[in-house]
Amino acid sequence: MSNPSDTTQPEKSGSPAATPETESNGGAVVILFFIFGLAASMVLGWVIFPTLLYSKKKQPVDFNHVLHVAEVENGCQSCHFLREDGTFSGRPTLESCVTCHESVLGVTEEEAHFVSQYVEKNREVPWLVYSEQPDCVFFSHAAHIINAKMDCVTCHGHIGESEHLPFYEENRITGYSRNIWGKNIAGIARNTWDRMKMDACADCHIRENVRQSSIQTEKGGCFVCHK
Amino acid sequence: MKIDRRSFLAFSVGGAAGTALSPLPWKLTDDSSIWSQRWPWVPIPADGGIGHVRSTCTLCPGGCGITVRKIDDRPVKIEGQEGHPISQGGVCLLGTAGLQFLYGPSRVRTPLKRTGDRGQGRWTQISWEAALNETAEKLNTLRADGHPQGLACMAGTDHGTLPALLKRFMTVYGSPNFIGPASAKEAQEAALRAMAGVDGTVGFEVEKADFILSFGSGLLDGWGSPVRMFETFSNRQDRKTLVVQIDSRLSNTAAKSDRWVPINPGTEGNLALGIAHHIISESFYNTGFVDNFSGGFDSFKQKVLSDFSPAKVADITGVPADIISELALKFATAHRPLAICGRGRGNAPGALSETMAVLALNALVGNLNADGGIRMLPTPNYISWPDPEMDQIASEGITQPRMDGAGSEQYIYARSLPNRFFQQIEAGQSQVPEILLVTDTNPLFTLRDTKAVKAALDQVPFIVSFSSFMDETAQQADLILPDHIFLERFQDVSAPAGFTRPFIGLTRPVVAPQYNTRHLGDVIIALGGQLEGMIGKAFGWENYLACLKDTLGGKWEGMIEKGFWMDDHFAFPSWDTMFTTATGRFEFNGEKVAADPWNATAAAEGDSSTFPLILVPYDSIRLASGSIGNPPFMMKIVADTVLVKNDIFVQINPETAREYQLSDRQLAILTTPKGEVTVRIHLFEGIMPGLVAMPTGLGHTAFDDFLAGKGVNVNELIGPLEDAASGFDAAWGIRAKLAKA
Amino acid sequence: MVIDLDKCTGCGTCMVACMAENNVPFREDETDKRLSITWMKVYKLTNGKPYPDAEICYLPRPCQHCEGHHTGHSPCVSVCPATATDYDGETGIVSQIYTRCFGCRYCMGACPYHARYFNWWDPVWPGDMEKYLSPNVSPRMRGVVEKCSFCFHRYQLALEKAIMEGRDQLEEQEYQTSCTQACPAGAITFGDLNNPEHKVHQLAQPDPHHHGRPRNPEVFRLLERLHTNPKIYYLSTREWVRRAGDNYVKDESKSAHHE
Amino acid sequence: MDSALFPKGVQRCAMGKFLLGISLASAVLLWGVIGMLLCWIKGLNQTNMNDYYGFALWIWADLAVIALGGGAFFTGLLKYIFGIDELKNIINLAVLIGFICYSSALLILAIDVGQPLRSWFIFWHANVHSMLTEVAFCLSVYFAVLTIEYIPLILENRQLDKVPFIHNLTHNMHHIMAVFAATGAFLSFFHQGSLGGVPGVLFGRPFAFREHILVWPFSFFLFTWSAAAYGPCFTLFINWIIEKASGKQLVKENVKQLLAKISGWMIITYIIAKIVDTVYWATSTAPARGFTLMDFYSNNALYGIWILFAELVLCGVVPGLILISPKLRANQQARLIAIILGVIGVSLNRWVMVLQVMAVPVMPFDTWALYYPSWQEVATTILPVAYGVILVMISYRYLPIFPQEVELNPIEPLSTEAVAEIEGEKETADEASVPEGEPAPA
Repeated sequence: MSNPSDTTQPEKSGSPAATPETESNGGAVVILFFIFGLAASMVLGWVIFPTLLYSKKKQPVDFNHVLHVAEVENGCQSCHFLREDGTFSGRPTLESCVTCHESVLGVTEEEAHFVSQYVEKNREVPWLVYSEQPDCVFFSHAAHIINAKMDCVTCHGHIGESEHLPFYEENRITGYSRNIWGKNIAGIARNTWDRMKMDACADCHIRENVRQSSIQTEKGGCFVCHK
Repeated sequence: MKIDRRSFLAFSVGGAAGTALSPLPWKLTDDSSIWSQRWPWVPIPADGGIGHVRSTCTLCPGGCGITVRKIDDRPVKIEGQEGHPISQGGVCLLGTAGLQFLYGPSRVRTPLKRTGDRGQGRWTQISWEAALNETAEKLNTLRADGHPQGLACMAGTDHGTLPALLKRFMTVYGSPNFIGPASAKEAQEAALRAMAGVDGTVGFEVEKADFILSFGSGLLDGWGSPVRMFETFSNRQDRKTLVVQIDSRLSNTAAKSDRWVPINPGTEGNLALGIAHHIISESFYNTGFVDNFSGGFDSFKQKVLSDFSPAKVADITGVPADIISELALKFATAHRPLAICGRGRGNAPGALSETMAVLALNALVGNLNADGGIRMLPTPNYISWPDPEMDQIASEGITQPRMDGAGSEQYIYARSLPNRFFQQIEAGQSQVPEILLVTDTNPLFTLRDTKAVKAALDQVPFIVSFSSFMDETAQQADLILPDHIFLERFQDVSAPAGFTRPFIGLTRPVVAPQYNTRHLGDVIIALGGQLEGMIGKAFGWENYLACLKDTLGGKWEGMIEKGFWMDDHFAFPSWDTMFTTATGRFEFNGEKVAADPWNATAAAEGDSSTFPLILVPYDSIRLASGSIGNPPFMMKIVADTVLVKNDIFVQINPETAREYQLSDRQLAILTTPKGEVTVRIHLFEGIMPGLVAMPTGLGHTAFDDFLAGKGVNVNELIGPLEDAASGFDAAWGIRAKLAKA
Repeated sequence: MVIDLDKCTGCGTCMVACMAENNVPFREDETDKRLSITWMKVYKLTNGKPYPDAEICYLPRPCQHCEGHHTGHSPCVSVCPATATDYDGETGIVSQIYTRCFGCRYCMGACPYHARYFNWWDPVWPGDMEKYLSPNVSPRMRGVVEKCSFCFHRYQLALEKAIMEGRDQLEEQEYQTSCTQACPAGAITFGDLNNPEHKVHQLAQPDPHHHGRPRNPEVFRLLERLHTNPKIYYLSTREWVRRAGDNYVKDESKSAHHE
Repeated sequence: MDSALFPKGVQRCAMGKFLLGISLASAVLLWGVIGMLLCWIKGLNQTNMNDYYGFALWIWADLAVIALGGGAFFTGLLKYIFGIDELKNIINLAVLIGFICYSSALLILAIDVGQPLRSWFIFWHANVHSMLTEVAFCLSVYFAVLTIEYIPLILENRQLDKVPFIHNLTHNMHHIMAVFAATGAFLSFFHQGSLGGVPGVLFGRPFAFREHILVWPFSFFLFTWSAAAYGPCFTLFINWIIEKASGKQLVKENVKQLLAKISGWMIITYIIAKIVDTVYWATSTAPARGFTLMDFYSNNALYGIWILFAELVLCGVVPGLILISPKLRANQQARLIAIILGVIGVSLNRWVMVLQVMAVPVMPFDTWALYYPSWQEVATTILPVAYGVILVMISYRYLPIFPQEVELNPIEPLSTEAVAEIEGEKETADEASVPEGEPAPA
C-alpha cells in the first residue's frame, strides 16, 4: 500500500530513537518491533481508515451520461446551463426530463423505475451531488466558464463520459462528498478535478491572481467565494 | 523482561512514526474542523432560479405595488414595484415583512369549529364541506324563520368586488346589515356627500401642493397610502413644498415637517375654523369659487365670524392668535395650498364637523379638483352587475332598518357605523344579530371600548369568521372559514386611500395556497349555491376568478400585464358641473346634516377633577394597528421606549412627571373612565404637558407568542363618543390619571 | 454609502428589509436591544431642548466598514484571532465568515459602533418561515458573530449578470443594498465612493488625503475622531445633528474634528 | 491511613478531616460544573453577557488569575535566572499556584467562546496580528511549561520516588528546570504583555486605548509589570492561608520578607509608570478623541472616580509603600494587609480594563451599559477556585511543597536530609542558560 519512500522513512526518523538501545544487545529485535509498529499504523492509516471514513451511497437513479450527451445538441450545457441572470441551473429538474420521459423509453429496469417512481408521482429526483459545497460557499459558474474559459472537466472530471453513476461517498464525519477532499486519502490531486477544497480554489486564484484583495491574509478576499 | 519493555517502546515509537506518516491524523483534524462548522439543525435554504411576480399589497388601504422575489416556487422577499403610480417603487416595513404572515404560526390552516367556550381556544378541524354545510344550514333556518335581517356582516373594506359580492349576498339574502369600515376615509367620503353631493372618494394631491397644512394627520405615521406620503415628504425640498404639522405631540410627521404647531388635542376642527375666520374676515378667500359655486356661505361666514374669533380659538386650541392668522395668511396666499385631515393614521373617523371644517377650508381657497388640491373621485363604477332577482323574504328583509342606524334620517351621510353597531347591541337598544359574518376586520381589537364590543359579541348566537389568522375576533367565532392571504389570491384593490386618479390594483397569487384555505369569493359563491330561494341565481359565476375577469372585462389583460389599471387622462369636472347637491353648488354647511355641524369639539370623556390628565392614542409606522398585528420583524424593531418585555410605555412631558413624582421607565397605574392598566413612563420633551400618549397596535391577546400579551390595547381605555351629526365615533382621547404603581 | 438624515423618517423599513434580505433570526422577546440582532439599527437622537423646542433626528447605523488609518486596519478586523473577519482591499467591505468565527467576541468589544452582533441563541424560524429563507445568504448558527455585509451577495449576483452580458464593470444601479433599495424616503445613497461618477462620491466628497474625510461641510461621519475612517457618510443641514455624530470636550471649538 | 503517601518527616491532619474539606470544595466544584455544562449545552444565553458585554466576568477572571499566577514566572525568574536562592523555599508553591491559575484560565476560555468545538481555530487559522492569538499561543505553551515544572513535584511523592525510573526522571528534570523557568519567564513576559495589549489596542474604545511608547500599546508593559509585581503578593497570600489552615509555619520569615520586599519595589515602580500612563491618557489621549476624564467616571451607578483612586492609591501606592519599608514589612499584620490590598489592586485593574471598557458609551447618543453576571457565570468563575483549593490540599498533603516544613516543624530526624536532597538538585540547575528574547510585538 504505502509507497517505497514511506518505508525508507522509518530508518531515518526511527534511528535516533533506536540508537541508544542498539549499543546493547537485541538491537535487531528492537528495530523489528519498530518496523512492526510502523507497518501496522501505516496499514491502519492508508487502508483501513479511508474505508471506515466514507459510506457508499447509491444514486436514486442510475443515470447514463453518455447516452444523453449523444441525444442533446450542445453537450453538458443542454441540461446544466447558465440562466440569463448568470446563475447556474445545476442539475436538471424533473420538468426537463419529462420532455422526453413522460412515458417509459427503452426497456431498462432503471428507466421503468425512474418513470414509475418519479415521473408518474411527479417527484423530483433526490440526486446526490458529488460536488456539493457547504452552504457558506458561493461559487459562480459564470465567472469560471465565461470569464476564465474553463470547461466542465477541469473541476468535474469525466463524469460526462460515464455510463453509470459512481457511488456517492459521504464522509461520515463531515457529511460532505468525498470528491471535495479528493479520492486520494492523502488529499494529493493528480488531476485538476481531484480536489475541490478551499486550498484548491485558493491555489488557482493565486495563480490566476483573482481578486487577491484580502488585507489580513494578503491572499484572496473571503467574500470572493463565501457568503 | 528488559527486551519486552524496550520492544514495546520501539513498537509504539514505530506506531507513532507510522501514524504521523499516514494521512490519518491530518485528515481527521481537517474533517473535525469541517464537522465543527456544520450545525445540522441550521437550515440550508434551497437554491434555484430567481423570478419576480408583481402584485398589490392589501395589508393596509394604501394599495402599493409590490414585486415578490422568488426562488423557484418559494417567495423569499417582498420588494417595491418600479414605476407603480402610487408607491413609485417604494415599499413600507409592513409590506416588506409580509412573508411572515404567509408562513406565520398564527395562520388558520384549515376550517375550525369551536368546541370549548368562546375565546377558550379549543377547536376541532373540520372539512370545508362540513363547514359550508353548517353555515348554509344556519342561514337557511334563519331565513325560514322569516327574519333574514338577523344576519349581519362586517367587512374591512367597502370597495372592490369582494365587498360587492358580500353586499350582493346580503341583499339577496334579505339583510340590510352590511357593516363596512368607518375610518377617516369614510368620514371624508361622508363630508364629500354632505357638502358636494358627490358619491365618491377624496383624493389629496400632495405631490403637486406647495403648502400642506396637516391637521394632525400622521403623514409619516401611516396615514393614507404611507409609501406615497414618504416619497412626497422626502422629495418636497426639490419642489419647495412646505409642510406644517398641527399636532399635540412631536410625532415623526411633526419632527420631519418644516414647522410643528403644537395644539390642544381634539381641537383641530376649531383651529380650521379659526383659520377660516381669518381668511374670511381678511377676504383672502377665493371669491370666484365662493360667490359662484358655493351655497350657505353667508350663514357659514356668520357662524365662523361670531363663534371662531382668533382670540377664542387661541383659547380653545392653545395656538396663539398671531400664529393662527399667520397660518391663515400662508395658506390663503400659497400657490397650491392643501389642508389635510384625519388624525394620526386615520383609523378613527372623528366628528364629521372636523372633516367638514377642513374641506370648507380647502373650498375657501378654491382648491377643489384643482392641481395640488382636493380631488373628488366618483366611486369606481366597473362593478356593474345586473340587479339580482329578489324573493319575498329578501325584499321584505332588505327594507328593515339597519342595526347601526347608518343612512337613517339622523345619520344620513354615514354608510356604516361599526362602533354604533356594537354599542346598540351592548346597550340592548337594537335587535341582536343571530348570525354574524366577519371578514378582513378585527373589531374586538380595532374598535373603541373593547370590553363593550366583547359583551356585544357574546350576545350573538352564531359567529362565522373568514379570517386567515387567529385574531381576537376569530377567537370568539363559532366557525372559522379561513381565507387565503393576499399572496395566495386574486383580488381587485380599488380607490386606495387618498389617491387622486381612478385606480384599480391587481392582487394575484405569488405562491400556491400554503394551507387548507379558500378564497372568500369562492366561499360566498359556493354558499350562495347551497342556500334556498333565489340566492344562488345571484352568483352566475363558477368561481371568484371568473367573476373578477368578467367584472374587469377589457381592463383584465392590461392588469395582468402591468399589475394595475389607471385612468391617467381622467377629466375632473369643473366647478360648474362637479357638485351634485340640490343646488348644484358646494354647500358649506352640508346639505342635510341633521345636527348643527359647527359645534366643533367633542370634549374628552370623564371629569377633569378625578382625571386631571388626557390620554391620547398615537400611531407609529412601526406598529400595525389595523386588523392585522405586527409581524415578528416589526415587533423586533419596536423601540425600547415603547415596549420592554410586556410593559408598554406612555409618553409624558418631564414637567408632568415632576408633578406626579414619576421618573423615566418607572411603573405607573394609568386610569381612565373605561379602565385601569399598568404602564411604564417614558419622559419625552416632545409632548405637551398634561398629556399621556399611548401607542396603538399593541396589547394583542390573539395571534402568536410573538405578538400576544405584549403591552396594552389603547382601545380598552378609550370609549367611543357618538357624533350627533353623523353617528361616527368622535372620540380622540379620554381623560385619565397617572399614579405610581 | 451616504445617508441623508434630513430625509430619514425613522420608519425602520431599512431594518426590516435588511432582516428579510439576510435571513436574520428573531425571538419572542426582542425588547432587550442589547440581545437583538439588527445589522441595520436606527437610533433616535434628540436636541435635548424642552417642549415645544424639542427636535428629533433618526440615525440609521449599518456596519461602518471602517478602513482605519491605514488600509484595512479597521478596529474589528485586526483583532480577530482566527481571520474570520477581513477587509477587502478591492471593495472596501469588511467581511465576516460565520463558519470560521468561533465566537470570542473580541471584535464586538473593538467596534465603537456596536455594529456587530452575537448569536446568543440557536436561530429558530416558527411556523413554516424557514420557507422564506434566501439561499444567497447562509443562515448563522449559535455562537458566532454576524454583521452587515453591504449585501455583498447582491454584488456577486450583479457580477454574474454582468459576466453574462460580457461586461466586467457594474453600473451604479446594478449593485444596491437592500436597505438602500427599500428606504421609502430615498434617504440612502449607495455606490462607489472612489468613483467620481457615482452620486455617493459627489455627495460626500471624500478627501483622499485625510482618510476620506468629507469635504462637504454638511456631511459628517460617526466618531470621525477615532480615525476609524468609516464608509458611511451622514448628511444633515442641522448643526446639532452633525455635532451629535462625535464627542467633543466641553467648549471645544465646533470645528474641532477638522484638526 | 494514607500516611505512607505523606512527604518524609511531616505530619498531616486526619483522613476524615481531610476528606471533609475535599468534599466541601467538591460541592462548590460541582455547582461550577453544572454551570459550565449549561453554558456548553444550552449556549451562552445562559450568561448575562450581551452585545455590549461581549467580554465580561469570565475575561476578567482570566486576566486576574493570570496576573495572580504571575508569581510563578517571576519567582522562577528570580530564583533560576537571577539566582536568588532563598526563593527555592517558596518556588514550589509559586509553581503550584501558577499551574492552578493557568489551567483555570484555559478552562474558562473554553467556556467563554461561542463555539468551543472550534476554539482551536485560534491556532489552526491563526491571525498573527491579533493580540488574542499571541495570548493563546503563549498561554498554552506556558501552561505546558508549568505542567513540566509541576510534574517533578508530583514525582517526588514518597511512594512514587521509590520507583527508580521515576526517581531518575525527576532527577534529570530538575537538571533542566532552569531552562523551563527561563522559557516560562520569557513566554509570560509576552502573554502578560499581550493581555495588556488586548484592551490597549482598541482604538475604537477611548477608555481602553493606549498610545505607542516603545511598543504599541503601552499597556503591554503595564500588564507584565503588574503581574510580576502583584503575583508574589498572591503567592504570599496563599502561603499565609495554608499556614493558617495547617497551623504550621511552612516558609521562613526571611524568605517571605524577601519576596515581599521584591514585590514592594515592583509595585512602587509599576504604580509610578501606571500613574504616568493614566495622566498622559487623561490629558492627551482621551481629549484628542473628545473625552474628558470625568466622562469615563460619571453618569453611571458603578464606575465612579473612586475606582481609579482605589486602584492607584489604596491598592497600589499603599501596599507598595508598606512592602518597601523594612519596618512595616516585618510586621505580620501590616504585611498581610499590604498583600491583600495588592491582590485586590491587580484584580481591580483587570476589572476596569475589561468591564469598564465595555460600560463606557462611545457614540455620543449611546448610554452606559451596566451588567451583572448570571449565576452560571459566577458558578463557572468560582469553579477554578474550588478546583484550586482541592489541588492545593492534595498537593500539600502528599507532596513536599514546602522544603522548610520539616525543619520548621521537626518530628523525625530524617527530615533535614530530605531538605538537603531537594536543595542539592535545585542548585545544580542554576548554571542553565537564558534563552534569547525576541523583540516585543508592535
